[in-house]
Amino acid sequence: MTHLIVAPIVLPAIIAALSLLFRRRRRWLGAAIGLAGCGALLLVALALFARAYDGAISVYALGKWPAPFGIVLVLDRLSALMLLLTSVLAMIVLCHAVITGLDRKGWHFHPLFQFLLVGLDGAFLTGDLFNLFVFFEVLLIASYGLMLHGQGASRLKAGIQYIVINLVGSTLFLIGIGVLYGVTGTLNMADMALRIAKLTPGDQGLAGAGALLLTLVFALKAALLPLHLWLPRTYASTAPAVAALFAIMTKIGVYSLIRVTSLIFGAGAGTLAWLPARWMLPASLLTVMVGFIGLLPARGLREQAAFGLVGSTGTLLVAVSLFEPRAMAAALYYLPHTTLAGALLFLVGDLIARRRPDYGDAITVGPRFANIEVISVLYMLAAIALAGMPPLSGFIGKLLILDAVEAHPAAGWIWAMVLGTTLIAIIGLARTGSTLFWKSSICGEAARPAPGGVTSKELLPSIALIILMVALVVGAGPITVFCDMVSAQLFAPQGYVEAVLGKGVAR
Amino acid sequence: MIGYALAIAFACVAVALLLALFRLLAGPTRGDRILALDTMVINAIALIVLFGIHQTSSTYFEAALLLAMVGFVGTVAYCKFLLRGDIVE
Amino acid sequence: MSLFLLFLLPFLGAILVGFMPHASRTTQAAAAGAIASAALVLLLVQAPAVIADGRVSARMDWIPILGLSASLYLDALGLLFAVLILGIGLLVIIYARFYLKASDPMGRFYAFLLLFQGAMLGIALAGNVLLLLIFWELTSLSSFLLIGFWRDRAEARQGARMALAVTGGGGLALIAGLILLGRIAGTYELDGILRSGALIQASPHYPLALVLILLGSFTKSAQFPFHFWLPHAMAAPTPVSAYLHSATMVKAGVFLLARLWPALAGTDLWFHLVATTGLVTMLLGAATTLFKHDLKAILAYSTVSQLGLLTMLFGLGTPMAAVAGLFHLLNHALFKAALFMNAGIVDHETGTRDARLLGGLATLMPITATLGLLASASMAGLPPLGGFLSKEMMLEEAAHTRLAGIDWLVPLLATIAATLSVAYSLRYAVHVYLGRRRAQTPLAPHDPPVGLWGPPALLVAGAVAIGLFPMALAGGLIRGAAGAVIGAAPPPLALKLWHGFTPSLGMSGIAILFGALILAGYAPLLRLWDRLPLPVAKTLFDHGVTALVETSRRITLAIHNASLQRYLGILFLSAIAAGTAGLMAGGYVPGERPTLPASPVAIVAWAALIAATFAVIRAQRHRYVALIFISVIGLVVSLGFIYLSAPDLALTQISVEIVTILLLLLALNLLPKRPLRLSSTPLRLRDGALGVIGGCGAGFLAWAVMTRAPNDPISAYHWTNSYSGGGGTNVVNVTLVDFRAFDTFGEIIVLGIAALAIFSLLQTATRGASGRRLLQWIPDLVRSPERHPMMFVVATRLLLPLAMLVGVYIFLRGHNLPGGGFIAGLVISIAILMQYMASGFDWTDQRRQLDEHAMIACGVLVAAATGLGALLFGRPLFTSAFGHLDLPVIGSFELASAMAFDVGVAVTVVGAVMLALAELSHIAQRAEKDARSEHAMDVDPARQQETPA
Amino acid sequence: MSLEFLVASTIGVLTAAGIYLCLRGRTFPVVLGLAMLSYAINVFLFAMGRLVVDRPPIYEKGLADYADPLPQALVLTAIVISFGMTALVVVLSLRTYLETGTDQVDGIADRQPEDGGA
Amino acid sequence: MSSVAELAISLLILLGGAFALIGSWGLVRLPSLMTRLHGATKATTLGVGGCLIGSMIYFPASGASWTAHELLVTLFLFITAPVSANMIAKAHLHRQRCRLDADAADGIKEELPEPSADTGWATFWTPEPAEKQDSSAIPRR
Amino acid sequence: MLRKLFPHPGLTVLLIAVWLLMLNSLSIGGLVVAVLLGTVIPIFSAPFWPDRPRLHFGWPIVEYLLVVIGDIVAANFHVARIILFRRNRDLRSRWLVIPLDLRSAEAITALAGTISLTPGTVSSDVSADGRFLLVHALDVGDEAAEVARIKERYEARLQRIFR
Repeated sequence: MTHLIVAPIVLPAIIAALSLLFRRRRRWLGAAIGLAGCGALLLVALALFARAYDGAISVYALGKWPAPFGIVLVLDRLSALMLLLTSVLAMIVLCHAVITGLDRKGWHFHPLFQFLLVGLDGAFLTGDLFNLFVFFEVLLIASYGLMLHGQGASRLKAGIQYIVINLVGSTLFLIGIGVLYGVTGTLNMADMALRIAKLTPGDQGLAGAGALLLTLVFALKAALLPLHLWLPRTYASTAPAVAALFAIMTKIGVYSLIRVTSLIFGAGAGTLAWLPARWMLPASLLTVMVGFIGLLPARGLREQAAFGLVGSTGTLLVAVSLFEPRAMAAALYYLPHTTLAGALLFLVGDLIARRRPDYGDAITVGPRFANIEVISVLYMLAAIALAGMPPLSGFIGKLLILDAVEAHPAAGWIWAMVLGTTLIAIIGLARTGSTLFWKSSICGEAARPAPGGVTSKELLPSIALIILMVALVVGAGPITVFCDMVSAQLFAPQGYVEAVLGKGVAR
Repeated sequence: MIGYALAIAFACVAVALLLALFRLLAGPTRGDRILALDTMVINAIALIVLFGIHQTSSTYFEAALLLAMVGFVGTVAYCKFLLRGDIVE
Repeated sequence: MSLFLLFLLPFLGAILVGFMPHASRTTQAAAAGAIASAALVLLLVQAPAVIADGRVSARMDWIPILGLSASLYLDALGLLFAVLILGIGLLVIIYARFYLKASDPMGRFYAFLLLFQGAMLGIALAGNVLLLLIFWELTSLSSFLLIGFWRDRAEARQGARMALAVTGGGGLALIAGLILLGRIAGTYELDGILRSGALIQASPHYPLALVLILLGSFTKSAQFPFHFWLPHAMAAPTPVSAYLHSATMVKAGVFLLARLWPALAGTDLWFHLVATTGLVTMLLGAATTLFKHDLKAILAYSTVSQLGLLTMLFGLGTPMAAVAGLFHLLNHALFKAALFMNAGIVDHETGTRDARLLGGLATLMPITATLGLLASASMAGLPPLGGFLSKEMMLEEAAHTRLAGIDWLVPLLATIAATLSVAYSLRYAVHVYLGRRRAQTPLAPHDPPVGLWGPPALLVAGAVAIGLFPMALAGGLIRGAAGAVIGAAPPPLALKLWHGFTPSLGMSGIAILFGALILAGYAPLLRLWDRLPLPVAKTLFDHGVTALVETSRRITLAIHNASLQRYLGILFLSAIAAGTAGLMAGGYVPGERPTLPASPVAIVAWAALIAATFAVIRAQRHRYVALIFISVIGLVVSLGFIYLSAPDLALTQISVEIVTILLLLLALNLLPKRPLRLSSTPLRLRDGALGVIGGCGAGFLAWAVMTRAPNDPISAYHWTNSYSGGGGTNVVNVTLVDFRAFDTFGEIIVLGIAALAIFSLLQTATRGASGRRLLQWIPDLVRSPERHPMMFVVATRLLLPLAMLVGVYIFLRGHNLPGGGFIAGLVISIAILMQYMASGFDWTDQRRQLDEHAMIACGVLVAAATGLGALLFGRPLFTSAFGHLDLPVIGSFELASAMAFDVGVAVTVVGAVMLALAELSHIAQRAEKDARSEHAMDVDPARQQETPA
Repeated sequence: MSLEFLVASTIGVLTAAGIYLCLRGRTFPVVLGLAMLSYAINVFLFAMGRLVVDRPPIYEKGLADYADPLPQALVLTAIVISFGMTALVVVLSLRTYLETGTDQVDGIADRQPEDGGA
Repeated sequence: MSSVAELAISLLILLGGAFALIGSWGLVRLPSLMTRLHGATKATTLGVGGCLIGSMIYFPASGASWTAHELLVTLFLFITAPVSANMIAKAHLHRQRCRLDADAADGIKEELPEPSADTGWATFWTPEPAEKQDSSAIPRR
Repeated sequence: MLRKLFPHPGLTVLLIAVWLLMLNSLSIGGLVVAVLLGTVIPIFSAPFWPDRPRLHFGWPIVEYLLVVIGDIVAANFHVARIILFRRNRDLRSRWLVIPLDLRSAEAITALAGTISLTPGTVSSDVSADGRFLLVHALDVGDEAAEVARIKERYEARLQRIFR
């Protein structure tokens, strides 16, 4: 089944169109179509993961046009990993949205959701720079739609910022692509990697400018300081289930940074080698700090989760920015963790907010609410995960990162920042938990339940996330081995290039 | 001969474009600006036609055709806005 | 394997107990107790092997890449510690059953307790320092839950958070320290690290690693200046205090010192850091203890002091001191746990813990008093109890230790500390149990049931027994443990009451004497103490946290000021910086491609564009006028595309332009048309400067690329294969629908999503605040009464079919000549939009036979199906096929699958554009105050005839 | 003056105007600024195929001189995408104005109520 | 190409260019919007018309295939241009009547003739005065 | 049935003609497509054009077109002279009110269009009852004569076409 590679893109697109067509039918039909689509996508992602696992790089030339001329989809370990992560998260978040009835709060939740998956999967799979742009736009505009889902004044105001900033980002993306095409004459990333290496000195500066502009755009998506400014407010105003899905959105920036830097501007790029990496380390260290510092005074759970997401993505970027195999492997282990942890915090925040409609997700003392015991456990686990404490996978991830950067000249800074911010996160999250669960338990009266009513079924998606994180811990051995293999594949881009362009072209 | 004629015609249309630009910027009324824009569109159509002759190529006529249609819609929309505020009601 | 079982048992128990919230209290206690006993039995089963072989270990790979393995390592030190953890844990479980009130959720308590027990056991058993870290932090987390167990008490919540912050924070330092240590040693396995002490101490990273590890250890063991969390953790239920602060959590730091002793101890740095800290803590804790009145506070500060003692002993670095430390660790666990339980009984039965209110309880609670007196005697170091033995050893070690070049300093300070400890121990005994009753206690005191006094009685019995038969009871264990700590054969060990007349005996005597004297003169001393301006650690800590939060808030608000302008400004600045940095990194050489001459017409058009751009900026507050200028820019850009050989682009630009203008006009109707000026002149200058720099950058990049020769672009392939491979001569279109059809697929999805998002945005616009605002909306223009001018309506009626024809034509020729699905879709949309504009929304809407949602869906489906069609033939997605079809009579047709794809594009475009614009104009209707018109034309002569005015 | 200079300066001026307008404090100029930026970027991307006069990329056998079709295709995609985005921003800014009664995006309008709640 | 055809083409082109120029010149120098409208109409009709006819002759004359697209452009322009002019005039009438533009001209306020006693111009006057209606009752589509 | 299939026969003919003009060639295939489009498009657009005008095809239309084209050319030169050589203050621009005999919107639009296409006159508005046309003239000496000329030259002919 060579054609399976296109399934993660085409399948959600068809599902989206179908749920659009059947929008007037019964309510459950839309949800059923969406869930079935997600389930199928999960299976596809698993199959692709299995295929990529042994290191083979599958290349799919769309339209049968040979590699640098047409668009190719490339499935390597990294993309398979990201696909799997996306599908899993999408499945869980969609379940949460359906159970809590979020999909009925506005129009077109299911088509937008599926279209977002189209964009995400496309971005992870494509081997063409401009195609990457297109899928970025698909996922962005779908995210705009989802972000505004349900609406409300603050969401609208934050939406304007989010959209305008990302639009400018897209503009910069195009400038970067344009310059790179103008200089190298190609759009295929593998081909570009070859051509960058052979550029004349006069062209290198331009290619460098293009490279850094691309980096900037990816950094914007990954919320790297100082380009993270849009994220807290956006995520804090988004419906929590949507924000949970958005946890993967920062990762798409990270993915692109990894992909483009390691493939195109990697060791083979002559004077431009690792150019994007040079600025990333200080920026990501600051991101970690600003993210976790912002978590401390946050007024709402979503705001706190958003800042936490910035911080933990920063931690991830710290490891990525070294562009060193061991650190990259550590980052790749941490990546699914931070995605799941961020999503979990948003979902738990939603559970809390739904149970005390008069207080919402504000971090204030409120009355007791239904399932407070279980939710407090969930919150504690989410907090532990986000802060990177044992026994959940964040701790292992942090250990891996700390261990991997030990030899780096900036190790001291990294350690100080990563560990120091962990403390801040612990303090901040403990304050929140104490306010929400301990103080609140004093209040005599029980909370007025949410208008739609709440069920304990709602807890299942969050529990699923926790189980996944536990699985990350228990299976850490094989998973880290796999991450190491992913990292090895990334740092040997010849394999990628040869898979795309044929044997013998690379060096 | 045609070459000279074309050159002169190009110059004429170009100057016409500039004159319309003047009216566009100077106004004074909004109607004037709309009129100037409309005239510029017409001049642009003329330019396209002349360019087509110049290059002996009929590739560009659709652009003229489209411009004729679209320029009209634009002008009307601007006027409708002045008249009613709402261009679709 | 049984080691793993042992280590997992408490966790399993925690889960078990956690899942039986509805069971009776006794059942829950029994379950917890059974778990703890089972673990204890499992542990003791291992004991002979440990004593015999020195260790028992088990190992399972976990994360080989990291060097983190699930390796368990039970030696005598671990055994000693584990016995304390499990043994005292069992007693605490029993005690708690009787101590906790019926309203306290017992199941939760036991779950937390077992969780904590598991974590502690993990520390004791961990054979890999990374594994140890995991349990280390777990103890912080589970103790957080235990301390905050009475969640409705503010001091419990604060105490829990403080403990978590301090111990968890120290744990973070420990992470760094242990990783460093492991990297120096080359392994994270404990035995590997312990074997490479010389290597470690020679490493340049040793001091840093040591400091970090000590930070972890000191915070956990409440050493000065991190000691303050411990007294506040007393807000926990007393069983918790008995467990956490006698045997377990606080001992973890000391345990770590002992555990890493072979690797770290013995250097000057170690000595100075550890011994000094221990000494200071011992003194300070003891002094503070003396003047506390809350029984639990007395015990807490005494714990601090005793921990200082332990720390100092391990800091001395001599094997004998280590032995003394281990012995005292055992003794302290016994008497301190007993004392906590004892204090709990007093609290439970009298209702108060204030030493100033109590007194003379000996007669009322004889059993409790006996236990309390014996345990405090052990704490005071009175013979013949265990405490005496270990204190003797401590004084002996102190007696020959030099600090800062002064021989008498350590002995003196140690004696003072011992004196103070005698004093506070006696105070506890005397002021509570002896003398006369000082006040009426809330409850009438009497001895508790056996469930409460049984556990401390066992502990006290242990303390007495060890004092009497030290070698028999503890000798083997201590010797084994000492061997494990030192990593070599321990010094000959003689635990006995009578050593002869040694300096330590003298010091001990002095301590007892002066201790009694201090107690006698307690009242004046207390007054003196109260007058000392001592900093209160809690206030400092609270101030610190408040300041941290406040600073964070300031920083966060200062950075995230919700101003789009700032966010964008930073983005633009970063982009400029990135571009510049990239250029600098690679260097720039001017290109040599010959430039094209600019014709006068081009210059005129250019001038028009520039003028219009400036006009837009000038007119930005006159929004309507600015729109007209924007149109000029669009016009010139389209002309430029035509001139520069891009007819497809020109067509697209022209048609997109008009739709955008319509959209903006529709929106502008409801937006303020002439807003106030917001930004000041300096701001505008700044933004202008940013704009100019950015513009120069973009212009320069464009110039630089345009003036250099293309680098063998891949489009040459597209050119040569367009007709032969793609079946069309318009290479741009073939690229769009064939070479890069996938891009186009994404592009129509973008358009479709945009329309859907717009639709769902506007669907709710008529509700809520927005709906009210629409209802109150007053047009800010004076409006003409005529809505549908006759000439316009008639013209559009004729234009609609014509424009649609043009649309079809542009669509069909797209493959070979400029045109294509997108432009066709736009043209058709414009044609229909013209109807909307001319004849009004309602009139047109009734006659329109489109379902835009379905169109978008179908468009995407058609495009996808075209792509998938190729799969049926075993070709990759979006592989196109084309052929010439000869039909009789009609002639030859070219059919390409790409055209079907283009149909999908066109359908989506029409659907998306119509959905967005129709919905937007529908919103404006809400604001309309006039009656809606059913007629297509306001002036219709035909109508006038029928109904003469 | 060369054609390249005209195009480059056009890009520069449009970009500058776009940046300036984007930095205004209300939604409408921001939308205009985005429109300007998208003009600039379209021309920019197009210019990356170098400038060629009157050689539209319509295939004729043997013709070796043609405008690079690929950037044109890219620009087409970019135009469509930026159209969709612009439409969304326009509607969103209108919708926000209707909901909140202000079209300011400088953050001043939202800061006041939040300070009290802190 | 025959010289006659060449001459005709050149003349037509020149004519077109000249009229486009004259129209725009009128746009600049005529005193008021209504008079300027006349100038603009000229550019439409004969300016573009001349070029189009020139082009229509040129292509067959120069050996290229005959195209009729010029005719279509003309058709479109002839349909649309009067409507554009009409709408501009209406907008102008409206704004002048309501004194919305700064410098009033064309005597629209004072000198505009009225059609008859029982009716007015559509831009200002409507036969059925629109009564207020509860606009919240808009039916959904 | 036939009415449903060809709601606007005139339109169908026009579309077929336009299609063939666009194709630039006369082939059977093209003709088939033209007829197809000429049928389908009016069916779609028919709802938007409810009352179709009854037109008389034949000589009157041709004659009308010729007259108009002639007038356009002549008027162009006339107006060009005014623009180039007449001083602004000598302009005799004024408003004309043309009472209408035509009674269909399409016919009035055609008349108004013709008036606008011939330079020198711009039809600006109709009266609310559709019986008068407001025309602005650039340079007219005698209002009544001009009105009469328009009525006679254009309106009369149009009345013959739209019956």
